[in-house]
Amino acid sequence: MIRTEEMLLNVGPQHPSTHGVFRVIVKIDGETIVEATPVIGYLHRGTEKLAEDLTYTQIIPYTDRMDYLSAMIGNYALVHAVETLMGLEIPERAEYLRVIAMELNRIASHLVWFGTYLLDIGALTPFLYAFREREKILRLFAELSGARLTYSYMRIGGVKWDVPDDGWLGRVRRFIDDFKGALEEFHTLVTGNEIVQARLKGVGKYDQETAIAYGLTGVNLRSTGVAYDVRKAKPYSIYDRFDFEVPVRTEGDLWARYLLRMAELEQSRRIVEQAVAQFPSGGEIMAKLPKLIRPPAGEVYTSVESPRGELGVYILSEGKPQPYRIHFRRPSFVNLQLLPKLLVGENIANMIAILGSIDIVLGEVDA
Amino acid sequence: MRDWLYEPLSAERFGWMVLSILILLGVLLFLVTYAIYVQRKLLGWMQSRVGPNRVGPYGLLQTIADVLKLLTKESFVPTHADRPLYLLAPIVAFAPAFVVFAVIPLTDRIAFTDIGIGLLFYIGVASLSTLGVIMGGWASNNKWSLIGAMRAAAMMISYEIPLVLAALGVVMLAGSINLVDIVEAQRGVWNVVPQFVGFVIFLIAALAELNRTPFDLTEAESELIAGYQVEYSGFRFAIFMLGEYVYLFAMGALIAILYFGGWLPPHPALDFIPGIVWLVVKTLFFAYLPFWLQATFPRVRIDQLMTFSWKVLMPLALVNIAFTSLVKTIAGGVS
Amino acid sequence: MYGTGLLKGLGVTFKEMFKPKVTTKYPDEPFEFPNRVRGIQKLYPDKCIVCNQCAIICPTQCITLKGKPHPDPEKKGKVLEYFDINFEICILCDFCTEVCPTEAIVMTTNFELATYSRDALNKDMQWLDANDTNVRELNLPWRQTSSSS
Amino acid sequence: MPEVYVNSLLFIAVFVVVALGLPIVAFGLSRLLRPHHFYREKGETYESGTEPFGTSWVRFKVKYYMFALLFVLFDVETLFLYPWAVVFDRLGLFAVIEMFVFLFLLALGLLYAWRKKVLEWN
Repeated sequence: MIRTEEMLLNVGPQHPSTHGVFRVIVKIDGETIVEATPVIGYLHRGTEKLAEDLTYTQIIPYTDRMDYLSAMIGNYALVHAVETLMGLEIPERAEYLRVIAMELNRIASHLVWFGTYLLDIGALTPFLYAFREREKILRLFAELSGARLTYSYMRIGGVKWDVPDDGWLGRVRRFIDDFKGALEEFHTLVTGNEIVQARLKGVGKYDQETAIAYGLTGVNLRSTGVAYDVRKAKPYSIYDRFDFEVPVRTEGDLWARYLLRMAELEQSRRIVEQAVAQFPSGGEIMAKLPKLIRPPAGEVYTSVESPRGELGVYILSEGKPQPYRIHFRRPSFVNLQLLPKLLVGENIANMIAILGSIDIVLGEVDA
Repeated sequence: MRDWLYEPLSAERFGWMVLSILILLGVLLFLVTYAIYVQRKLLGWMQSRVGPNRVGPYGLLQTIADVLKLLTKESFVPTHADRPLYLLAPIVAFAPAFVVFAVIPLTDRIAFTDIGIGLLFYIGVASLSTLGVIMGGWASNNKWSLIGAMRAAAMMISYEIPLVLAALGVVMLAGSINLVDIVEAQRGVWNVVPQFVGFVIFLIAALAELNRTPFDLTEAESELIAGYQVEYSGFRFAIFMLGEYVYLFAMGALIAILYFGGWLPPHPALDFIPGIVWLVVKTLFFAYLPFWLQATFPRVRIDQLMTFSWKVLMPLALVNIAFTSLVKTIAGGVS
Repeated sequence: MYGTGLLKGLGVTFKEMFKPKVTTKYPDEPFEFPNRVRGIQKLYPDKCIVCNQCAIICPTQCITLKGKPHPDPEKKGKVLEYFDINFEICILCDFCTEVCPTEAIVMTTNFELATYSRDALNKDMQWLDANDTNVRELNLPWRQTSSSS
Repeated sequence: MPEVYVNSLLFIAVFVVVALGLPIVAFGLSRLLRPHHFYREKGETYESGTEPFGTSWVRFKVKYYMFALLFVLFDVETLFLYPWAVVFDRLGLFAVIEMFVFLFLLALGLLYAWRKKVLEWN
């Protein structure tokens, strides 16, 4: 055999498919990856450390910027932890608003994943279709919370704004109905496409043991056959009132993860549909709270199901307005740990596809 | 003009021919300019967008503005690049794409050359432009472009043969490699009907030769950033692009000639429309077809591409040849 | 059959060509935001009682303000001497307008902040006062819809 | 040689000259129009925004090496088919059968390569 040389190649931080400022140093032999070393931290802002000097309310905008694609869920993860620590009772209307916002946000986040993922494997158009649909959600969010990306919508004890009284729920309803058609269009355009199937099937496989050993959550775990979804496993908010499924597949490859995320779009759609139908006609949107939020001393860990997996928040409180220590279990960061192992032996095209299928958000990885 | 070729050449006729070649170049440059515009418009429309609309009415001057921008853009050679090869590569990539027009007859009367081996000349010269891509990719001394260049070579060796074999079916039907004869042989029925399998193979192979989606592996924006073009800027980059688009039209014209009757109208009743119009219409259709595919398909992987070519297209093309020769032998009553 | 998925996909993109486009004509036509959108703040210097709550709640400490005694010695309280918002670090989180007891600082839906220098992003009292277009109608939602405070 | 070949070759030469001339003229023109501000960092190759390490001129592993060998083989063989394709209906049944033998051998070669797993990427 002819002796060939290995070559070190920087993929990122300035690369179209690393979804932000992520860098992998790969050692390639031909196009085959022999070794991959991820380099993270380009977007590190020290959120956890900063939060120690901020009041609980002030941390909310920081959670927006961790997983910026699902800021609603980031907001909720924080306020949920504080509320659990304080033992607050949340008004029902606020809970419904939160669930509608979170599930719409999950749809928006998965749409970004869908679009960019297809862009990664070379299809240009699904990206724009996905963003066209997402734009409608962002519009709804702008009407609800006043922002398109960094919502800061949740407050400890409730939500900032009530439903806009100009028929916002009706617009959500209409979007949810229209979205069925959009999903069908996506499936016709992409899921049925033989090239997509050829690209995704059997690539980037890992088994259940590996997934559990690496602490993967979310779709990355569910693609190996573990039906673990925080919304079902440890129900929070009012998720126990809705009828939805946790899609699970057993292949553990890119195709399974693709189909699961597509199925989750449909499940989130169903949840919003039910939440809008059950929406209480009146009531408060904020619980009764002292002016200065001062949770009792103690510690709490709560987790929610973010689009990327289990988003956990740990708070150690000393009874002061600021947390003594706050830690976010960021699913993107945890899921990313498997990457070096997955990449070995793949070629460059597969590398991009595998990286995309883990669905990381660099704001969250680097926090 | 074609009959001039059969007589001794006078200086005057030579002048006219050179002039018409220059006109052809001008027309091609115009077509390329607007192909890019059409591409962007089509992609825009297919993606719920409006496409370019800022420069000039309906954005018609967009590409011209882009060319002017590229013309005045700084362009330099990377310090560690192989300078001569780096400078030569865009020329090598562009020149063959234009030279192949020499053998493409525009109608039965208008042709710049009339050589017996037109088709072979086309295939042989056109594949040279891959060489430019490989040269550019290698000379840049950039790892991305190197991978892009290697992919270009891989694609060339997988799709050249299906392309040639598919075209063989047409040659058998016409009994000639001369493109004029091939078109004339389609007076009755266009080749696309008896040679449908060959047409599909040819189309797929042509897309791969053109590096068009779903076979745009050498550029692979999301994987190799821009592949072999990474280090090219300014007008050197523009010439690469120009070559690519001129080749697109050359391939469009070739498909029109081989499978869709070239300048022949779909029905003899439509004979009053000049042949060149038919050829241009058909060429434009096949030149714009890749844009539609580009809007729809993702990219295949290099190993899938090669195995698809060798395991599907190759056997299919061989069967097609065998079948065609059998049918023609039986139908022709060869003793 | 193998290949039908490809053809169906081509059908989707082809049909899309004739559907209405979603592009907005942004610089030519101003982008209309819903009324709740958080844009650049508008300040009513006269209403401000220099309670400093906005500066305290600000998560990024982008507000600096200082009061001076009321020029009219008859009246108690303070008036603003200066009030700056540094839009380099302001994240438009809406907290300052939320805590303001007199609605002296409110949000507008203006959002265009691009400048040629960083220093130009440090906006002072006069500038914030003059920013009086598209002022948000409803600024303190809790107090309107909730009886809790 | 008949006139047509001389003339055709002449015009192909004109085509070649024009095709080479256009980029050269364009480069010259753009050289006059474009700015020249070169400094060392600009001359570095692009590697995702970090300083490149090492050269790219290594002994790159060409995985499709066997494909390339096959390509040379098949390309030459397909060329042999062309003259036959032009005249086979005039040569009679014998030529067709002969070519079938040839095609069969070609297909056999492909099959052999296939079974030998040469047509696998890995």
